[in-house]
Amino acid sequence: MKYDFVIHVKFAPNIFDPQAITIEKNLKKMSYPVENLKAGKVFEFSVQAESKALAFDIAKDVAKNVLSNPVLEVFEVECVER
Amino acid sequence: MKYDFVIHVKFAPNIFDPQAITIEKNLKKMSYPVENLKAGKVFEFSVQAESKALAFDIAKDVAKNVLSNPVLEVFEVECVER
Amino acid sequence: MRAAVVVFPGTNCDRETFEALKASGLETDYLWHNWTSIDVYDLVVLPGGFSYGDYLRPGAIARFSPVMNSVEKYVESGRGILLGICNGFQILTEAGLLPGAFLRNECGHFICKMVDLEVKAHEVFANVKRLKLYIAHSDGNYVVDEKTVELLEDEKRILFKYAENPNGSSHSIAGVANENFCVFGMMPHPERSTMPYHESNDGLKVFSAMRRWINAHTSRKA
Amino acid sequence: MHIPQEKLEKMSMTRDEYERIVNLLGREPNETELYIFSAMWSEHCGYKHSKKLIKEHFRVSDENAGIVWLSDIGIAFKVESHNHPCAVEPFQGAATGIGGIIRDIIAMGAKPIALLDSLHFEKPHDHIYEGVISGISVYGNSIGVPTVGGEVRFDPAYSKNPLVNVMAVGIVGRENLKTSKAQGVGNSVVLVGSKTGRDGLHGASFASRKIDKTINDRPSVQVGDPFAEKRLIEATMEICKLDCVIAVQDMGAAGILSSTTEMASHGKLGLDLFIDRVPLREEGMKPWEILLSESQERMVFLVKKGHEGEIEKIARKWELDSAKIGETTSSTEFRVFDKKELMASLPLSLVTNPPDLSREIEREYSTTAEVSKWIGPIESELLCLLSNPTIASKKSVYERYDHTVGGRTIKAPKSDAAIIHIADSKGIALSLGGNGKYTALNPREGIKAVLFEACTNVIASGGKPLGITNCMNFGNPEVDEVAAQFYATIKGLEEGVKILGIPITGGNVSFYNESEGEQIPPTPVVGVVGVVKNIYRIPKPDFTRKGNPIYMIGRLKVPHNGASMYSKRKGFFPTVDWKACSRVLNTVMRVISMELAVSVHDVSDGGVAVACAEMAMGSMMGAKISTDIHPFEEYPAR
Repeated sequence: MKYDFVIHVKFAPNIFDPQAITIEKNLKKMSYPVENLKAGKVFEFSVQAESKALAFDIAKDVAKNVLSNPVLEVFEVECVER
Repeated sequence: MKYDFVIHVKFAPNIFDPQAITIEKNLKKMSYPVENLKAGKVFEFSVQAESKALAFDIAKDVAKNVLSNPVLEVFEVECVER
Repeated sequence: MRAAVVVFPGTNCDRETFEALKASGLETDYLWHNWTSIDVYDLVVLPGGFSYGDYLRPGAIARFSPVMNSVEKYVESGRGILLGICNGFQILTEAGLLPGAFLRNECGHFICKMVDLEVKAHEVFANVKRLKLYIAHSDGNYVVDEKTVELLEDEKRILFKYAENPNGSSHSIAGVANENFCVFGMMPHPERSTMPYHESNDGLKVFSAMRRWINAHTSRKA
Repeated sequence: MHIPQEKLEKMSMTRDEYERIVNLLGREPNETELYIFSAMWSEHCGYKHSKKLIKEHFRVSDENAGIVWLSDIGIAFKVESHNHPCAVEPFQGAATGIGGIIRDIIAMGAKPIALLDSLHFEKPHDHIYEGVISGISVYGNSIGVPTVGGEVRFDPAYSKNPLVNVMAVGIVGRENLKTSKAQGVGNSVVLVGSKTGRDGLHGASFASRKIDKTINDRPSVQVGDPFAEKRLIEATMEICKLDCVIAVQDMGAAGILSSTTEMASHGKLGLDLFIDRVPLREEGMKPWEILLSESQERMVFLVKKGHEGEIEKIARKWELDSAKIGETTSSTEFRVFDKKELMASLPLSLVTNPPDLSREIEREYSTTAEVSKWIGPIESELLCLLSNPTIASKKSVYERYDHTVGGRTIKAPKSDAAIIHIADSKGIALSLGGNGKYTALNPREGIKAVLFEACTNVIASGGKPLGITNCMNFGNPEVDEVAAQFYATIKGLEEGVKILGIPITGGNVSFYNESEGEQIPPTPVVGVVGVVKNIYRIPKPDFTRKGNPIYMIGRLKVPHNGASMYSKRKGFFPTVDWKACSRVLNTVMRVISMELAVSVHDVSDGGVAVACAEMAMGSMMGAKISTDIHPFEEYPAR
């Protein structure tokens, strides 16, 4: 069976993200009233597995070991109904 | 009033994303049963505006003019209840 | 004949671009990115580098710099020639002054090496067939839809093609011009091949072609 | 002394260091003062195990970087290590390593024009290798300083402790040269750069866990912003041209604390700091966090009283934060204020002079003079050596570095030393390298071989060595064997420098490269800057034309080198006549200056067979070598 997943990867709260700060500063300069902008990544993929639980474990593994850097980032795994 | 927004920026369907292809290839090499992986960006920010509608327009403007490149990318704007 | 090298926060190749323009006989000034009057110049160059750290997308923030308003007016009025090199080319596509956009190189990382270019726009580059220039970029994968490629081919607006495609660009395109040939964009760095101690001097051919084109352009407009 | 042992350990301070502080102060230090000593008396900032030894054996200035002169143009250069951060987070560790060494160069008022890096990994393409290479690539390329040379070596000994040494080179006119020595009482200490956050602090484990539940336990890693560094480089160049700037200092380990106290103590002045004026990025930061924070891309300038506005104007142009955070005083005290409240008051000399722990442990390392012969087929051994990742081409690495930005690069990574244009027909030659196998087998002779190798690379490319810098990568200095290795290396380097007659202008030491009690091999890395009188008359690195004869200069019949790449058996280091080697190098320089040689290449890893193979492959031109010299033996100055 195929299960679809969405993985959100963000910087951990106390980690400095120069890109987000630079984007926010320049949006303000263009007079957009924007505040505490955060930038992150999102990955979508499908997993081939017997059960949803098994697929979920695989997705979590992928997110933890490959798609995110545990020293700097946190991630969320979401199973999307087909 | 402050309104929180989440902007998803993804490659348009016809665009061939080399990074996603490479990530998927490596995952398969590590024998993860993963298919059609897509990679995208997500931005979170709050907008200062009188009404939710006005804030939504501002967020859409930011997403359209700055956070995404129309030649390559499509975007979705989502207002997050506080 | 006067040239300007625009400097954004994060621009890196301004010094050697300035030296290359001077070596090609052009009186050159540096232009800080919030400068607005550029009509005194016959050639305006957006040099290579990492404007605004390449954050968000290469060129995505620089395109909103104050100088870009006067650059757009400069192009509309046909006052002179605008040349975007590497990051400069990316800024021009983000600003919609040139077609297409840039993705991460197919190999997934930065490439810095000498490449062979086949010259396609013979009108602009007279009798030059091939050029050896350095490329140095991580997002040089030029993407443009097929319809636009046909248009570019028909109107001979493709400046160069890579002999061997180093980054996955569609149709190996390495440089393009706009409709009336007063805006040029190229990913390779001509300014790194102009001095006697450089590996190649083909960069001088690019800058001298620009000079000839300015003369042809202004006389055609007059 | 009722301080709990557990707290001392958290401060990585020994009990007798604590007692020494209490005796000299005449009282117990308060919380902020304790953090100040824990940072300033750490090995990382205080160099407790090396400072005295280095000062005794070398005349080294306290400036931010060493300098050699080409008539009126100064070449500032230095090498630094960022080994431990790279073991934690390879990408950011390498990136911030580049940022730090670049700031040492601009602190001299010099414009950075080249970077080199010496990397030691376990094997190619593991996650540390990929992280470090992309960190150097992203940060170095983004600030527009070309990475033009260095080396990548592989050995299982570096699996848990990768070595990432980065060398930066800059040019400065005599009139723009800056010092880190404070002068004049009442002058303003002005910070310029990014805002300050909790980067590099050890999270809760450093603070007392009970009170600070909020700070999560993850050590906040130093994150680099190359875009801010590029603006800081440009801003510093402009600021250094102002007459009101008296001294400049880079902010590295223990950020505001170490940079300001070093600046003041170099000038024998007192210092008052007002940490409430530091531009902050995070709320609720404690005084000790502001003092010790290792947020990146920040510099400190000592400015004539009343001229702070000129600095702030330039900082604004480059969209950088700036603030007056302190001033020099005529006392000998170092005082820290948080608004009006006095948080710390200590004798400055006590803060900047931690106890000396260097140990002079003698140990003999023998050598062998027995000449070695090669019997057996050459092809298989040669192919095996050429496929060894330490020898194999590093094209896949250096093509990820922008090695031509700035337009000054003449000969980049492919040649023995990088050649960079300075002015008219003058250039400089740069090399950086180490050899852990040599220095592990014999620290005293091995460091001389590393020094000669770096100089030979410069000479082979057409340069004349002018100045030397080094980075000492060693294990835990409290272990006798490591202390002995360090002492032997210091003496060996001193002897080598004397024989060559080339000055050492600076250096760096990285200790505690160990994991679970296992020490890395002693791995000193040496950087050399040489002058190239005429950049149009230098030899090529590869073959150029058919029919050219191939000569070898240097000792032909050499003893077996137990640390050679081909050597399977554990032997000794060869007995080397270093004076003769020095004469060989002078001869090679004369041959090159008389333009008798079209191309020159030094014989290093893998011996003469590999050297010839490299020249052949570089030019895709074959060569016939007939000799009874040992094809794979490694010996200095050949």
